[in-house]
Amino acid sequence: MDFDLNEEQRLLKESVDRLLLDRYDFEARKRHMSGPEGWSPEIWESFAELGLLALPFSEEDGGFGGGGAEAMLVMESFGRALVVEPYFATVILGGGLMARAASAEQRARVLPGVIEGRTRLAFAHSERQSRYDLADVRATAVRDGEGWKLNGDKTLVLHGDCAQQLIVSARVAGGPRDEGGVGLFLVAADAPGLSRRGYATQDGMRAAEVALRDVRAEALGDPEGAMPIIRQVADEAVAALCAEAVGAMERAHELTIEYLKTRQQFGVHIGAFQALQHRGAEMFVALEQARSMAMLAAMMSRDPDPVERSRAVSGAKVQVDRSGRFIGQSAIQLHGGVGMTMEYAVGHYFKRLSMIEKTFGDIDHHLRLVSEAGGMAL
Amino acid sequence: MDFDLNEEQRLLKESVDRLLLDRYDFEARKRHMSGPEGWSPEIWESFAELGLLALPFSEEDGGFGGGGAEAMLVMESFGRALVVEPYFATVILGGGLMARAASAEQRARVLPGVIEGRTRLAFAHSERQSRYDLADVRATAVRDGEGWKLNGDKTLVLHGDCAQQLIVSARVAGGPRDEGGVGLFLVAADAPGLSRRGYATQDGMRAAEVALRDVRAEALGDPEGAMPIIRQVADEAVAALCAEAVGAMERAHELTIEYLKTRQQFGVHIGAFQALQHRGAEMFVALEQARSMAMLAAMMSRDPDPVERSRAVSGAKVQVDRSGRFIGQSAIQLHGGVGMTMEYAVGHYFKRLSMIEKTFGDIDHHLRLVSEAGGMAL
Amino acid sequence: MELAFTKEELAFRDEVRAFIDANLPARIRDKLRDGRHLAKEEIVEWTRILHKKGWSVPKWPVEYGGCDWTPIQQYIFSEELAAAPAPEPLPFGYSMVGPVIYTFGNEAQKKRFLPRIADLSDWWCQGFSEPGAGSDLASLKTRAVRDGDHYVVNGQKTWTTLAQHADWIFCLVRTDPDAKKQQGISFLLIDMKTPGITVRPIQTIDGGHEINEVFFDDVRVPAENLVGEENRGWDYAKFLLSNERVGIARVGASKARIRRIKELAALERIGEGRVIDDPRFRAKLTEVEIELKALEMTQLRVLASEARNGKGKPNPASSVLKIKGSEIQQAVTELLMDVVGPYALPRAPQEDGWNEPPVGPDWADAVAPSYFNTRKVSIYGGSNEIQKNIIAKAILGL
Amino acid sequence: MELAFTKEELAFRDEVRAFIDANLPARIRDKLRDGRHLAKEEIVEWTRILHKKGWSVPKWPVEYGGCDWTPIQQYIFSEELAAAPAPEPLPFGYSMVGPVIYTFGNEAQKKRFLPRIADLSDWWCQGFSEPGAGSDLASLKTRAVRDGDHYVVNGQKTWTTLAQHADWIFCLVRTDPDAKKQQGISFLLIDMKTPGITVRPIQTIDGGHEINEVFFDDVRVPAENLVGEENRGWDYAKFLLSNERVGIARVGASKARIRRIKELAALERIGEGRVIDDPRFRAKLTEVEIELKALEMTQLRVLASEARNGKGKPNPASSVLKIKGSEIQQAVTELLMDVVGPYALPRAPQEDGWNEPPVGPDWADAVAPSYFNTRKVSIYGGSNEIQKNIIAKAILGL
Repeated sequence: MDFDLNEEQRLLKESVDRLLLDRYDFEARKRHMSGPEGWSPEIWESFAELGLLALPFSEEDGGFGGGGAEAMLVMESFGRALVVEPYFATVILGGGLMARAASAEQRARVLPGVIEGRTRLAFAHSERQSRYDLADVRATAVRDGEGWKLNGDKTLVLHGDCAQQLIVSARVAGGPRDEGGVGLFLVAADAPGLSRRGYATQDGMRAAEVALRDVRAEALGDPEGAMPIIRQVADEAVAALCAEAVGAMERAHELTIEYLKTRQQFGVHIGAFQALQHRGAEMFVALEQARSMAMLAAMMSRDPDPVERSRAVSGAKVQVDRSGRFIGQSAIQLHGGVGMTMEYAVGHYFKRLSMIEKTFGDIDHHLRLVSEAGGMAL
Repeated sequence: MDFDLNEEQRLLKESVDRLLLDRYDFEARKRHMSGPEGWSPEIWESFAELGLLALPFSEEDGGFGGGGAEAMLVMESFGRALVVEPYFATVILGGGLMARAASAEQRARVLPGVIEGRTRLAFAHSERQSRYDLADVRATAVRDGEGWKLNGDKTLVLHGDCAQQLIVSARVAGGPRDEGGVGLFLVAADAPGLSRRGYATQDGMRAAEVALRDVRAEALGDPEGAMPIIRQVADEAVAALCAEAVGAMERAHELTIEYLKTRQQFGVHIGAFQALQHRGAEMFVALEQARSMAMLAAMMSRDPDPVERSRAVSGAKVQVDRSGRFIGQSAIQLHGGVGMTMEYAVGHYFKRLSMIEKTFGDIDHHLRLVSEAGGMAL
Repeated sequence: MELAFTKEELAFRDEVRAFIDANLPARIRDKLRDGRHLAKEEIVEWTRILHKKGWSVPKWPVEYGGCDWTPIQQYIFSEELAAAPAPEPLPFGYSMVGPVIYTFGNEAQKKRFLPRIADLSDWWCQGFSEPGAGSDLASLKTRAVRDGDHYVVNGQKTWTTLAQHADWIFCLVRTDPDAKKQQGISFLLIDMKTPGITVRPIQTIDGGHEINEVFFDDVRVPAENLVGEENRGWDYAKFLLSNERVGIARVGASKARIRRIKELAALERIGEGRVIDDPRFRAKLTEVEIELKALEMTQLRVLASEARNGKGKPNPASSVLKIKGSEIQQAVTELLMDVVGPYALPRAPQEDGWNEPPVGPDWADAVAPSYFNTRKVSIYGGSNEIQKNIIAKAILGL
Repeated sequence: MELAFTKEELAFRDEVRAFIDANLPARIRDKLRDGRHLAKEEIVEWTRILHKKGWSVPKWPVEYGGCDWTPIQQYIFSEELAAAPAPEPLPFGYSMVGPVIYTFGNEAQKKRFLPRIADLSDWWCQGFSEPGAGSDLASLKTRAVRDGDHYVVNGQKTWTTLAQHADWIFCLVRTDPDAKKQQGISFLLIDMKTPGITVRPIQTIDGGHEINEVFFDDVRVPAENLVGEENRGWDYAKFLLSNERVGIARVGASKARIRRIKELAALERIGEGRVIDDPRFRAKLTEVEIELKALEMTQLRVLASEARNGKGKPNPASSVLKIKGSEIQQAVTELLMDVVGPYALPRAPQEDGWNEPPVGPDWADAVAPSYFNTRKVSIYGGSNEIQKNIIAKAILGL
C-alpha cells in the first residue's frame, strides 16, 4: 500500500502545475475563454508539448502509457485552475475509447494527430431519453457496404463543437436498453449528413447537439460488443471528474480560508468568528474524504474486475459530489455577496463543481448503482 | 385563523402546569418511578381530581368533550415534565377507542371507573410481524355464544401491565393485512387464558407482552369494521405524541441554554462560543418548526376527511421526530459528559424523544405515508 | 385555536384569485413559473394593472392608496400572487422607502413621492450597502456635506438591486463623521439623473444582471430631500429593515416552485419510470414539502401574534422565517437540479428574443441559473449566520 | 501509488484471522456483535489468550513484549480484531500509561509495571478529567503535596472509565499551585487500594456503568510513583494524548456493525418486504458505507504519511479521523434504530445471567442502549467542537 508518487509522476505533476501557474491564473483564463473556440489553442499546444495529450496511449501508439494515477494528477491540477480546454473530451473520453476499441490501423491513423494537438475527439453518446443510463442507445447503425450508416440524435456531446473526429455509439441490434448490440463508430465531423449545434455550458465549457442522417462511418472494434468498453471508459471518465472536482474544491477551500483571513467586519477578521472557523473545518473534512475517494477511484478505475471497479468509482462519485456540493455552497456562503459575482473566482469553482455533479451520473444515480451492487463491500 | 387558547383551555393548561410544577420536578419524578408500578398512584389520583382523565369523553359520558387542542395542551405539559403515568395508554388510546367504538351501555359500565381513576385501559394491538402497519392484525376472534373468543399474541402494549381492561384488536375475517375484518374487543386483564409479562421501556415507562388463549371477550362496535376507528385513534395518538415531544424538546432546549449560560470553560461561559450559540439557535428553529406541525396535527386530528387528517398527522410526525432527534442529540452534545449521565435530566428527555420516534410509526414510515398520499398538498 | 379561514377571508381569497387569473399576462406567469427574470416593462405592466384595481400598495395607509386589509388579508393577497405565480410588488418603493416617507417624511415629500411609487412612475433602489461593509452595515463611509441648501455626496454603494432601472435611490449617508458609528448617519433621497452618479453593473454567477455598484462623485442633492432629521437616519433604516417580515419566508413562492417540480418530475423519465417515482427523489421532495408546511404554520403563528400584539417592534421570530425560508428556497432549487439531471449543463443566453430551439426540455435552461442565483438568499438581508446570532442574543439571551 | 497489500501483508492478515477464529470465545464475539458490554473477566480472558500468543501489546518495543510490526501490520491486526469482532486491547495500560512508562519512566517502574500490563495482571484507569474542567483539561485542581517520601493527594477525578475494575490509576495532579496552568502538573501512578480512595459509579443514560468519579482524601502515594520529573506531567500527558491516532476512527468496528446491520435488515420485515429492500433505508445505509470507505482511505493515508514522516508529532489530520469516525459510529447506531423499529422500546436488564425470553428479536434490547451510549464518542477525547477548533487553528491557520 502506497500513496506516494513515483519520480515520473512527480515530474508530470510539477510540469503541469508550472504551466498553469505561469499561464492559467483567473485573468488568463478569462482571456483563454474569450476566443472564438471558447478556449485557447495556444494552451492546447502547450499540452501537446508537455506530452499531456499522449498520456493514456501505449508506447507503441506513441504515448506514455499513463494510468489512473497519471490521469488523476493532471485532472486535479486542471480542476485547481478550472481549465476549459477539451482535454476531458479528447484525451480521457476519446483517447480512452480509441486506445481500447480501435484497431492498430485506426490508431495509427488517428492518434498521431491527437498526440500532436491537431486532432480533437469527442464522444457522441448521450441521447435525449438516456439520462445517465449508459446502455440506453437508440441511434442506429446499419451495414453499408464496407462501412456503416448512422442515424440518430446525440446530445450533450462535450466539446463536440470543436472536435474533428466524433466517436459515436449506435445500436446495431437489441432493444433500447440492451447491454448487447451497441457499437462505436468513428465519424469525421464534416461527414455529409452530420450536423452540429455548439453551445456554451454553465461552467464556461462547450458542448454540442449532433444530428446524424445517413452518415457513413467506420466501426471501432466489435460493432455489437462495445458496452464493456464504454463502461470501462465511463468509469475512467468518472474517476477523472472526481480528481478534477477535488482540485476545484481544494482551490475553492483555499480561496475561502484566504478570504476569512483578510476580510474585515465588525473590526476583526471574519476568520476570528468561531462559526466560520468551524465551517472552514467542516469543508476541510469534506475535502479530505473526497480526496480519499478520488484516489480510490483512480487506483481502481483500471481494475480487471468490472464489478469492483464500478463499485469503487460510483462510490467515489457520490462522495465527491456530496463534498463538492457542500464545499461549493459553503465557499459562496462564507464569501458573502462577493462570492455571487462573476468577477470573483470562487463562484466559478462552485459552478464547475455543480456541473461535474450532473456529468456521467449524479449522486442519486451512483448511489443507486452502489446500492444495487450490494453496498461498498466492507 | 386563530392560535390563541380560549379561557377554558388557558385554565386547563394552568392547572396542569401548576400540578407538575409542585409535584413533578426531576427528583419527584424519580420517586414516582421508584414505586412498584413504576409510576405514582397519587399523581394519577390528582389527574382524576383535575378532570384530566375525563378529557376526551362527551358530557353525556361524564366527560369534558375536549378535542385535539386540549389533548395537545396536556401532553405538551406532560412532555416538559416527562410524566410516566399511563395517561397516553388509558386516556388517549383507551379513552379514544372507548369513546368511538363502545356502545352506550359499555361506556356507562367502563368510563366512570376511568374518569375516577380506578380503571386503567390499554390498547393491545401490535404484533410481532406488524411493525407500524396498523392493518396487520393476525390475532383472531371467533364467535362464542353471545361473546367472542380471542387467540393470538400482542406485543409492546403500552402500560399493558397495569391496565384492568384491555382493548384488543383481532381479525374476524379477511387476509393478514386487509383493511376489513378487524374488530375491537374488551377484555378484563384477569380473564382466564390471558397472560401478561410487564417490563420497563428505555424511557422509564412500562409495557407488556400479552398472550391470548381462548380468552372470552365482548366486541366494541362492529366486529369487522374497526379499522377506521383504529386509524382515527392512531392519528389522535400520533398528534398527542407530537405534542408531548414538543414539550420534551422545549425543556431539553431550555436546560441546554441554561447550561450554556452557567457552565464555565477556558475562563468564560461556554455560551460565549459562537459555534455553541449557533447550535442553540438551530435547535430553536427546529423546535419552532416542530411546534407548528404539532399544532397542525392537533387541529387536524379530528378532521372529518381521513386523507387530509392522516396527511397532516403523518407530516407532523416526520417533522417532530426529525426536530426531536436533532434537539435531543444536540442537547447531549452541548452538555458534554454530564449529559450522558442518569443523574442529570437532559439525557432522559433525549431518551423519551428517541422512543417517541419509534412509537406509532417512525420517520421513514410516515414519510412513506405522506409520499404515497401525494405529498403535503401544498 | 382554529386553522380555517373565515368565510369572509375565503371570499376575499377567491376575489384575489379570480382577479389574478383574469388579468395576469400569460407571458409573465410562464417566465416566473420557470424561474426566469422579468423585464422592467413587465413589472411596470403588472403594477399598473394592480394600481388600476387599487391593489398596488395594499399595506399602506388608505390615505396614500392602501387597502385597509387585515394582516390575514395581506397574507392571502401575497400568497395568491406567489401561487399564480405573479410578480409581488417591487419592494424598494412599496415596502422600503414608502413606509419611511409616510412615517418620517414631511407633507411635501409624501405628496411628491408616494403617488409615483404606487403606480411605479418612479422606480426606486436601495443605497445602503457599501464595499467592505457587508453585514456590518453601520460602518458605511459615503459622505454628505452640507453646502448651502444642498448636500454634496461622495462615496460608493454596492449590491444595489435593479439600480439600472431606477429613477431614484434612497441612501444612508454619513453627515457627522465624528459621531459614533450608528450616529451621524442621515437618510437621503437622490434623483438618479443627478450629475455625478455612475451605475456599474455587477454580473452574478448565474449570468444575470440584478445588482450594481453606484458611484457618487460630488453629487448635489437638494436639502429638501433629507428624510426626517439629520443624523437620525439609522433609526429610519432600522424601521425599514424590521418592516418586512411576513414575506421573508417566501412560502408562497416555494409552494409554487414545488408544484412545478412535481409537474416536471412527472415528465422526465429515468429508464422505465419517471423521476417522480424514484423513491429517493420522492423522499427528499416530501421532506422539503413537510418543512415548508411547517414553515407556513410558523409564519401564520408569527402573523397571528403580530396581529394580536401590534406590529412595529422587530420580532426575532422573523429570523426563524429567514433561516428556514432561505434553506427551503435553496433545497427547492436542488430538487429541480435533480429533476433536470444532465440538462443542467447547457447555458442559453438570458436575453429576451433568443429564438434558437432549446437543448433538452424547454424549461431546462433556467434551472442551473436559478440554483446559482438562489445561493444569495442565505446571504442578503442579514446572512443566516447573522440571523443565528440574533436568535442566540435576542431570544436565547446568550 | 498502489492500494493492494503486499503478499507478506496478506499472509500476516490470514495468520491473524485464523488465530482469532480459532481462539476467540463465541460468547465474547456474540456480545460484541450485538453491541453489548463485556464483563471484566471476559476482557482478561481474551487478553491472556493474546498474551500467550505474544500479541497483547504489539506496538510496544520488543524488549517490553511488543511485536516489531510495521504500522501496516498493526493496522491489519487491529482491523481483524474489529472485524471478528474481538475485544481490542484495553487502552488504559496498553496505549496510555504503558508508552508513558517506557518512554519517561525509570527502570524500576518499567520492570514493575510493564509486564503486569501486558498480561492484564494490573487493570489501569485514567485520572485526567475533573468536574468542571471538561475540554479545558489543564484547569485541573487535584493537589499533591510532598510530605517526606510521599505525596499526599486530595481532590477528585471524574469520567474515569472502568475504574470499578482498576488496580491502578495514572493521575495528573497539581504539584505547584503557583505555576501557570499547564506548568506545575505532575504525573503520578496510584494504587487503587491505597486508603482514602473512593470510587463512586456514574450511571450513564444507556443504563450502563462504564464511568466513575474517583475521590482522593489524603491519599499517600510513594514518591517513587512519580513518572519523570515533577511539574513536567503536562508534557507526558500531551505525549499520551497524541499517541493514539490510527485507532481513533474506529473504522473496523463500524465495518463490523454495518455487516451486522445488513444481516439484521434482511431478517426484519416491513409488510411484504424486508427492511433492507426499503429504498430510503437502503440509500441511507449506502451513504454511510461510502463515507466509511472514504474514512478508511483517509485513515490509510494518515497511516502512510506517518510511516513515511515518523510518528510522535501530533498530526492534526487525526482530528479529521475523530470527527468523521464519531459521526459514522453515531450514524450506524441510528441505522440500527431504523432496523429495530418499535422493538427499540423494551429495556432488558443489562446484567449477565438474565434469562427471561427477549421481547421481539433477541438482538433488539442492545440497540437503543448502544444508540444512547454512542452519543459519547463525539464528546470524549476532545469533543468534535474542539476537533474543529484544532483543524481551524493547526491546519487552516485561522
